[in-house]
Amino acid sequence: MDFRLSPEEESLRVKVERFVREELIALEPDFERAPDIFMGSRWKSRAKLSSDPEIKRYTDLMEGLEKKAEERGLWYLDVPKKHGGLEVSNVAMIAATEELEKTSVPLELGNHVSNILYACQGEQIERFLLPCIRGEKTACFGLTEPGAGSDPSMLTTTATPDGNSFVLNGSKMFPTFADVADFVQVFARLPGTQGHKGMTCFLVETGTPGYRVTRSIETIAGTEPCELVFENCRVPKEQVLGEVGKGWALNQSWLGSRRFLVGMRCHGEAKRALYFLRSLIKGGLAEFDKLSSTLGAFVGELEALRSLTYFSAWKADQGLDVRSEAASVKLFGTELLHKVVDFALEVAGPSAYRKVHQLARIFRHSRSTRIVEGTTQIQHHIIQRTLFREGTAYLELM
Amino acid sequence: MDFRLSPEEESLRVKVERFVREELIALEPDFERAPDIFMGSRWKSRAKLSSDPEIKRYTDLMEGLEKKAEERGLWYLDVPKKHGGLEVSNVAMIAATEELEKTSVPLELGNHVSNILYACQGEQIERFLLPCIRGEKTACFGLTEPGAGSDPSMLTTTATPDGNSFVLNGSKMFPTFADVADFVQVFARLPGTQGHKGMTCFLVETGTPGYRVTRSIETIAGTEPCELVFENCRVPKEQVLGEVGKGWALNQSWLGSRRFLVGMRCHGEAKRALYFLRSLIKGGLAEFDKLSSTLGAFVGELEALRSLTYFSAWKADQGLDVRSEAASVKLFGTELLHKVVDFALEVAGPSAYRKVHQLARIFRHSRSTRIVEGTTQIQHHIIQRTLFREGTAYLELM
Amino acid sequence: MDLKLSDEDKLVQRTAARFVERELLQLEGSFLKQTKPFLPPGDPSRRGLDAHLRETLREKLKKIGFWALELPEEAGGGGLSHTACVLIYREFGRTALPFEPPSIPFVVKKSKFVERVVAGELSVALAFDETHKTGDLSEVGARYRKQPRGYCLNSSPVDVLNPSADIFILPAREEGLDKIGLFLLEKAMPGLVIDGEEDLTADQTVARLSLTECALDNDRIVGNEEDLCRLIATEQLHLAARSLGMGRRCLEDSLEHARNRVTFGRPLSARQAIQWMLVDLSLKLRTSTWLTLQAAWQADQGLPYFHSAALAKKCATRMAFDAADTAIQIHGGYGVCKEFPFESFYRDARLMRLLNGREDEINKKIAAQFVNQ
Amino acid sequence: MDLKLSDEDKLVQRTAARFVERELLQLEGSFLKQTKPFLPPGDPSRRGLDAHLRETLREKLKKIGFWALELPEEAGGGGLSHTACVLIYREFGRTALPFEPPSIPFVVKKSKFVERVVAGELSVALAFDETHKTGDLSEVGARYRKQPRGYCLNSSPVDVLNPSADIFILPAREEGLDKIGLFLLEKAMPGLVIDGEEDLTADQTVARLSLTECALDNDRIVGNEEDLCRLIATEQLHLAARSLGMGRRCLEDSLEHARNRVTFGRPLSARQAIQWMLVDLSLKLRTSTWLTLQAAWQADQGLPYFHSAALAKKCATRMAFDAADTAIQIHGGYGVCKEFPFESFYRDARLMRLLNGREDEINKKIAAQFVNQ
Repeated sequence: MDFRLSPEEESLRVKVERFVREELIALEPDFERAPDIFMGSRWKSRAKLSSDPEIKRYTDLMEGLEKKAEERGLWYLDVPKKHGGLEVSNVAMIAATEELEKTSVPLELGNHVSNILYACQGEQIERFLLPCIRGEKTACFGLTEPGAGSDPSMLTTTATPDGNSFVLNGSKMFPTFADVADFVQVFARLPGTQGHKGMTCFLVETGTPGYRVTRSIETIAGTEPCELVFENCRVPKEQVLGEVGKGWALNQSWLGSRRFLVGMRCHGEAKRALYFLRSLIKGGLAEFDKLSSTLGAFVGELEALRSLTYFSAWKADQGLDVRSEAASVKLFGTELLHKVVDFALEVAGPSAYRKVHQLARIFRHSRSTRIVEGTTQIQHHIIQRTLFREGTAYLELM
Repeated sequence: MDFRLSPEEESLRVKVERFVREELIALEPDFERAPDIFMGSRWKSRAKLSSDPEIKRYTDLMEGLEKKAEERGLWYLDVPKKHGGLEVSNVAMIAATEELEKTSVPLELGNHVSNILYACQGEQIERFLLPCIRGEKTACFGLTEPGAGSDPSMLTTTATPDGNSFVLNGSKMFPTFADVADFVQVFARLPGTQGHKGMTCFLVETGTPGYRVTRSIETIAGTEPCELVFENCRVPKEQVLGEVGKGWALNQSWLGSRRFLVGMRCHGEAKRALYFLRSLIKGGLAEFDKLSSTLGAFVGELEALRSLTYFSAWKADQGLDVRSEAASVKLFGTELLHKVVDFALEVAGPSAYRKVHQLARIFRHSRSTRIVEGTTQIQHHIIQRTLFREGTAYLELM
Repeated sequence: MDLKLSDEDKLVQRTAARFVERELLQLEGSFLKQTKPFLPPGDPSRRGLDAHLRETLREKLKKIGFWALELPEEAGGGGLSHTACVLIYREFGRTALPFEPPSIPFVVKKSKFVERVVAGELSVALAFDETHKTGDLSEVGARYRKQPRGYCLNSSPVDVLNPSADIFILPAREEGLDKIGLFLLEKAMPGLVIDGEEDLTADQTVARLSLTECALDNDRIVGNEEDLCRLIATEQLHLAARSLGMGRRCLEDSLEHARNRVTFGRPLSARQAIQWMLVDLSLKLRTSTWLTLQAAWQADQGLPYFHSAALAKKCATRMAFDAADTAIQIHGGYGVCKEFPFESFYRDARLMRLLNGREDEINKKIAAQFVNQ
Repeated sequence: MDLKLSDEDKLVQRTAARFVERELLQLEGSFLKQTKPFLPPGDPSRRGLDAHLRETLREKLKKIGFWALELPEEAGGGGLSHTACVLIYREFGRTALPFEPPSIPFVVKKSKFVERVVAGELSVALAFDETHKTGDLSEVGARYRKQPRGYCLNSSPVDVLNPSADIFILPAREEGLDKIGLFLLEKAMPGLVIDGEEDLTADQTVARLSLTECALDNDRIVGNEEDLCRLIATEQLHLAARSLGMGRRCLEDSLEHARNRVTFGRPLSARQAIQWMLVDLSLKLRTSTWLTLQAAWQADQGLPYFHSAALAKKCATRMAFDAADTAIQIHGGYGVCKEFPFESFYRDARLMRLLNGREDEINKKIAAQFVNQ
């Protein structure tokens, strides 16, 4: 057994560490008052459209950082080699993220590529995948429908074959940033199918006749999900992602190595909340003796989250089924972050509840993480399924 | 609104308070090393049979106390007036129990009469009910069966009508003290019935041919449930409690006013655990500052439990349906006690884990309270049923 | 023991409930609804009630006599008991529309401003930053000294949660002594500065109030230590009551949603994970309700109630927060949207937990009482 | 990173698993089964393994080389790594039969008793009462002073959990100084008194050991402060490892029971309330496993591991307690019966949580490291 990073993983980690130290830490005061939109992964699409000079300043800063990261060879980490990337391991992505999370400057390395988009084939690669990898295009993800949750049998958007095309009808709820995306990955069902059979994923560009984004919706977290409508939207069969009728399996698969980042991000945000308390303690504004018991309990829990995240990433690197592990990381990480930030606010008091305060930001953001990309309840459900199917065997050491 | 006890309730409370002060407190050191069997309600039946001089000493003490309580008019509190009792209100029973729980001497006022035995009619009253009220006989309760829980449809013990009798066949699990009881209240189903239809309750005396107690089983809590077997056990129809085929409704009803005592007993045990911590603090063996936050949280929770218990008892006194309230009190009380004793042990350390230590006793006892008389899960289920049936209306003020 | 409401209290409660249903819940939907289909970049802006609408509602409130609830009738107030106030605020807590009868600190009745306050011309806020942490007096930081014909006050900046108020009530300690006085400050007075107004995460602002050699007439001292404690306890009951309303609303709407929403072929209400969350909530709602009513009743009876009020506040605000959290979770993606009231309750309840005594401080007070009793 | 077990470790684990399954789990049922159909009045008596059986099992253990695991091979021990020991104790933790390879403190190798200890003629116990509270050295209360040809020890009574041992290892502080020494005490030596033996709630006893002007030869000092810390960390890993076994057993049996037990027409496994409990347990089991293995690996690598071992112990013993609690709850009425292993795990785990550092103390240590790092 060896808990050390491999030499390549370690060298990546060191690179990111240096980048954070040399480029990001100094910008922390600048980002203190940055709007929530700069948290999380997809600030670029929306913020870039703004003419607000304040927002412009941040996007300029971020773009400068991106360029620097790219120059240091830190940009295409998780992109497959065949598309010109480094294709680093899951463990390496986690290690890089751990370093990155040591600063509150919300930079993420690499452009956002949806976890299913690597299924692009033929000319889809040049048209959809590579522009996303290069950051020239952004996509949104249309699965959930109004009034429905994670249940595939509730999917009512239809895709009716008509010659070499499909005609899409239906509406979608909650795709984030659909209002500024270049295309949508939308799931629809073939006529007469039920359950997850017949589900098909289409790539539909913004501006396609019959496809409209009707509105974007305000949330607690500064994420802005949208509502989409498809009315007799004709999509050529070349824009089917993966295979016709195999959309559910595609959605269940996860291509690429970003699956466990949520664990490390929660770990990072929670750590930063606790660092804030540490600064209060060191500044004489909070008593160590009063806090130490709870503080220590949370630091220990975060250590456990970190272990679980690394272990899960490692297991994924072995090519094993990690659906239960991914659910465990999501469940444990988001719930723990919620508790940590609650504690931190309780200690820091109303002044940390100012809208621009980092604790308040984490507070708002963490509430949505327990819902988006699968609620806590769904994660429980996924884990119990494996648990009852495989018993304790799947928990065994290898 | 008036949160005060009525004059009669208050006068009972004062009587019990005086009794505790004058008779029980002085005996606390004596009872420190008393076996677990002296906790809870039915020590009498089993302990009385012992020839162990140590146990004899305790039974003598307890019997002396019973006599004194009876002399003070504190014995037949919850017995209906028509059977010579005081028939005090639910609230009065709670108030009396609250006083009684202020001492660790485990005396309970009144003999144990099962919550359904007041359904006795005709000559059953003289044969079964009154001897229990007077403490001359004890009964046990046979509902659950081996391998089955609280689900009535799993009941397989049969009662086959034969002339003026029924013939019982089957076995029962977990009736406490069946090995020393004078009779059992046993539930069986009529042939060809399903679910809760056809369930009938019988009163069967120990020694009846075909009825055997096969063993008593050791548990963590010092309670000793038994296993019973009925083999062609013939029971005359005069020994049906309530009506033939109406056993389930009988089991669901609760006759008498002891329904909420579990709330006040958990309150009392938990308070005593915290008083022990207080003694450590006052003796300089534990630091107030370290404990105060958790200690205060538990004291507050206990106040909430107390409110809930009184409110529920009051609602029962209004003649309203209190199944959900009873479940709430059981759920909240037993789970809270579990947490309090865990905290107390954590503070007091291994020396409080000595078998005879009061915290260790409460620890062992509290584990079983979350299972017996309906698990925590069943209580949740009962509450959700009411909640979804009646909505928030049943939580409204009156 | 009689836990039924008196006929009078019942009338008050029904009147409040009717007002909330007819006037406020009716408006809630359109208040929460986003005005533009697409959002501008940047953070969501602070939401507030339209000034005209607020005025209309205030007039309606006055008409039904829900005005200056706690002030005695001779001062032009409602002369309502603590219990009645709890019942009223509990109803107003059910809506995310930020409107309720203004809470006028009883010490105002001793001042010459009372008439204008009761008329609604002047608004009053508590500058209680220091007591928010502990819910008691240990953190009072402002200092006063007597001087000919009045007092002189100094205070380093304290946070005020309602910086637009016209009058502030501030506790201060006598220099070199332990005595506490409550002072009534007019916003415009020399030496008083309010600055640094910022948005909170709840839809309200906070600003810093500081005093430098601020001279006050004799009549501006409106209370002593006991009055301060009563004001804190009254605030605690107020927060607890509002929390009860939030909790009930969240539970109600969650039950409804769970009944109607079908996934994987069964309604949410058939799933134990959902049932259990709601059962736990119902239990907390129930215990918080009784703790709050009991504290209000003790106050009305002239019994000691400061500890009970603190406990009720702690339990009820926590319950409201958990209720909002549960409602958000059960509503899923909709739960975090600003068109539903739950995220608003969630943000409000988190702040309410921090005001007038944080959990830890209240626990310590209760523990101290337990150990010393 | 390579989280697979080495072939050697895998062999050790499989050997231990086989021994536990074939020799111990086979016997568990009859060990737990009550001997008389009806119980005598009074408390249940303490359960222990039959002496003859224990001897037989010990001989079998020696045959497969699971003896004096941690001692180096040259001292007649197994020379096993911390990781290997964790893997072994983890397997033995799966049964409620109170038997596992005796843990011999490594400091014994420095003493002249080592051969008789390795031969199983003498048993060794730690008299670590003072360190149980904090898992560190702050509470060491015994005092020693140098004297011609040796040491003189005094100690007020400390609790020992294995009073029948022949040799005790006791930490003591030098009078007037802060230096700590570890002393090896023979039970029969003058000045050493063991009394007040009493049953614990777990199936073992506790007694008080006290020392009055107890004179020791020079060779009875077997370690220093660093050794004491290593002993504590080793004990913590031992407790953590046993906990992992308990947790796995509880989870396994609960899954099995939930699959088979049908109520109200559906198996327990179909109920979310049951599923959720087991999911939470599986998560805790997993994180405890990795924290424990990581600490053991750090120890084997010569890296600092005291903090990791303390954290692993805290998490794993708590997990084992929760696991037993869950197993009891899922087994219902049977869960609290002594014929099932869960109530035994429950009582043991509660004690284990209290040994070698209580939760609160370990939390404080972790917090101090966090704040000062």
